[in-house]
Amino acid sequence: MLAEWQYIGIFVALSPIFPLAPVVLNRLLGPHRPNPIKQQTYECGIETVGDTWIQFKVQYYIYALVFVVFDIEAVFLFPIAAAFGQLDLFAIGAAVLFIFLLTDGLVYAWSRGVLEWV
Amino acid sequence: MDILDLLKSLLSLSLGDFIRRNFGTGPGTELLIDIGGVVILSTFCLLIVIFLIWLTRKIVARMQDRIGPNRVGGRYGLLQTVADVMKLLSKEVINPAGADWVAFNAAPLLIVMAALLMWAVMPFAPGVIGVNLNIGIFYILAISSASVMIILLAGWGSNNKYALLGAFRAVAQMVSYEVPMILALLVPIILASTMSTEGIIAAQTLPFILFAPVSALIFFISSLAETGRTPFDLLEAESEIVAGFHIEYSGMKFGMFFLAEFLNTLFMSGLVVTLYLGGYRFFGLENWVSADGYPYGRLIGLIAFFAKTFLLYFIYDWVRGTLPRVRVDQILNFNWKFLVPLSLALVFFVAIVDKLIPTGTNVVVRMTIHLLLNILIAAVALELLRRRGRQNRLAMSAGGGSGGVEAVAGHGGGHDDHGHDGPQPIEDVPDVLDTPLGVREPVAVPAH
Amino acid sequence: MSQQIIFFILAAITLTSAVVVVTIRNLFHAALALMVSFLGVAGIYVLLEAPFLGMAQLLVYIGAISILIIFAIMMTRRLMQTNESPFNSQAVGALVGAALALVILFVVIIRLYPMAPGDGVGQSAMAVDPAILQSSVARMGRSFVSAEAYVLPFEVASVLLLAALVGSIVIAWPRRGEEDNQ
Amino acid sequence: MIPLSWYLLLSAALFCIGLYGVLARRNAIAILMGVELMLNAVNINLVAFWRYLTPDRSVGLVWATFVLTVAAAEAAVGLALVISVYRNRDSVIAEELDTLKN
Repeated sequence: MLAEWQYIGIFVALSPIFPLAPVVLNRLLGPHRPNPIKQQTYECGIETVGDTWIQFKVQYYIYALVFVVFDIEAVFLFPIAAAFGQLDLFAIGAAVLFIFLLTDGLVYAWSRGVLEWV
Repeated sequence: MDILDLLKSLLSLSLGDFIRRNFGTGPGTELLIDIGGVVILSTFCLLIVIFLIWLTRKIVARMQDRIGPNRVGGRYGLLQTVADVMKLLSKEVINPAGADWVAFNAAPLLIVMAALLMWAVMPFAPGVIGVNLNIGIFYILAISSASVMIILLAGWGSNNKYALLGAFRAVAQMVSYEVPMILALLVPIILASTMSTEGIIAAQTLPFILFAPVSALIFFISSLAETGRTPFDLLEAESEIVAGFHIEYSGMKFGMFFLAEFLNTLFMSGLVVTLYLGGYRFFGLENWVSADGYPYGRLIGLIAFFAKTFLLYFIYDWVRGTLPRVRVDQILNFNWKFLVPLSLALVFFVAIVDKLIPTGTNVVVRMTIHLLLNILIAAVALELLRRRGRQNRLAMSAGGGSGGVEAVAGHGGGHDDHGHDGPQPIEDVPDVLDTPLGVREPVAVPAH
Repeated sequence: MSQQIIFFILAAITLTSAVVVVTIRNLFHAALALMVSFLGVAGIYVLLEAPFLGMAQLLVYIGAISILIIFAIMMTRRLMQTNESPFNSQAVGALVGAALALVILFVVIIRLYPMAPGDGVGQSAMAVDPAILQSSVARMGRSFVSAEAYVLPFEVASVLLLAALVGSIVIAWPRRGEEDNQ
Repeated sequence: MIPLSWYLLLSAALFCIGLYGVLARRNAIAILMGVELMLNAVNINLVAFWRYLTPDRSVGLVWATFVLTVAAAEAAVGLALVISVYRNRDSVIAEELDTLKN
């Protein structure tokens, strides 16, 4: 098992080189004369007003929230799907009940109108 | 060491076996083969992108009645991308004022790393795969979900309102479309009873697209959104938020985002081929082993895989050249109110029906049952959609109606909220402070 | 030997970034360090031959929980730019308490389990057939849904998730007219 | 060839760092991060014991997955609380949220 993951480990260790090489090459080949005007934040030609780190709608949080729930669901359902051939009907019923309960969550979110983009 | 042996091994894509034959088997040799495999795979991925960019520009240009690249490198402009790379290399690297140095510089590296790492489990031909993990699909899912985080990193690090806005849209969109993607992926795993990519190909005596066309379609649509391509290219909508999360990047750092996008698109084409179109399978020819023990069939498998993958890639480009960009509310509503319920229902019924088919049933019979089930689900879904659309149209023409009765479940708008002139059940004022630009999402329909 | 080196690298990554998480003032950087720490833990899982859990760690923590954390940081951003200390008044006591707990745990662990690598029980991972480890994911999936194993906790987990989803929406979603008083 | 105790020590250290974060940080989000570190430490223990004592059964993996679930649910509700409290009280400093005290 570890022999397989050795490949992934080497991949993780080596893969930064491939994006790093062109970026470093760019830094070496390209000019480098920074000045304050050049480094200004780009905003359609007008000067930046205010802080960038403005606040955002709670909507984004809700989407991430629903996603978290379905992500966990994936962690449970993928092993079950991988063992699908060895399962009996009771087991499928349990998995289906699991999906059904999560669907309830989606239905609730829908009926509360939180999935509505404003 | 034998030159003929080496050449035959090269031609039959079994260089690893050649090394093992000549240098013996041991942990050192395996390490060497692994490192070589990583380098070859990564280099191949980076080089093919150069070709992909040229290909996309040519295809999209032809669809838009243009010629596309036609100067650099002969009349087909073959060297256009190389020239572009040269140009990017000679650009100045700008670190915008007030940027978060760590996040700003880590993001372009990490996004390419994530795009490369996914290729580790892509089966190119029998035995030609980085590593055949027994949780291959889950691995792909994990890596691709990490790339959402990287985009957020880039948007935050840039210290730019457009970048942050683009990153937020990107995250909302990618996070949303990951749900139907996860659920659609469950179907081939259920059918094959394994998560390994090679195992799924081995299970496809008939391609899974015949078993699960709806799952394939859902996966295709959500992969469009995951890679941020038209019609879901809101995250870099040039006409609205300038360029999205990578607006402040210049030179090769920008190039890295570009590279990752193309790499991901090709990967998604390859994944669709692997999951639904039989991968490298080509009528059994891919397993052909010559009399002297060289598996030349691998070359056939490789050609079959890339033929299918580029066909899929052409479809991605076709979509890109044809469809306009959709609005952000349409994207999210389409996902949460159509794709997710549909894929939930699909997994629900596929799991039950597949279990009810007795084991040992002829594969064609099994395929037919699944196909009928898929057609039934698709028909019901389309009928519901049609009714919903009609209600919305009626509500719109009545003027200021409140959207009519819901056809599927719950309440709230349909796929199109124009009808909601009256008070909504839950009205919400965006949770924002006064900012000069305002962070409400623009809802203009793009010009192109 | 090489496994030990990898273990030390992963442990160093995990612990260093964990220390950064609890000490750094910039909350965004704390979240980034937290992600690095999670990555280190995922590596530890892979080293323990539970790669499925490592990938689940990546999927859930990096892909989902980190996004929640960063969104929350973003939404409460206005207060982050103070120059106040990131620690509260009981920081010194907390440090002493945590250090004490660490010492006690270390003593207990060292007393109970052998420290030196070797072949005995607890000195190296139990030798099992690789096929058993390969099939551990499928076995896990089976025990989630089999009546004599964990089907009840499995359904309870689903109810927990449902409750978390509904509860979070109730808590976070602004009630009508609430913004007006802000 | 790694002894079990090394994993346990790593987990103990991670747990205590998380504990310190929970006890010492002012910001509620930072406190939640500390809790996540502690839950991770627990999971390392579970998986290490699974691998060293019962690799042929699935008990350790299953419960580690449940801990993952609980961690996600905790983070979701906790951060929702933080956002809600911030909206109502304009503060995410845990010490200042003492309405019940008076």
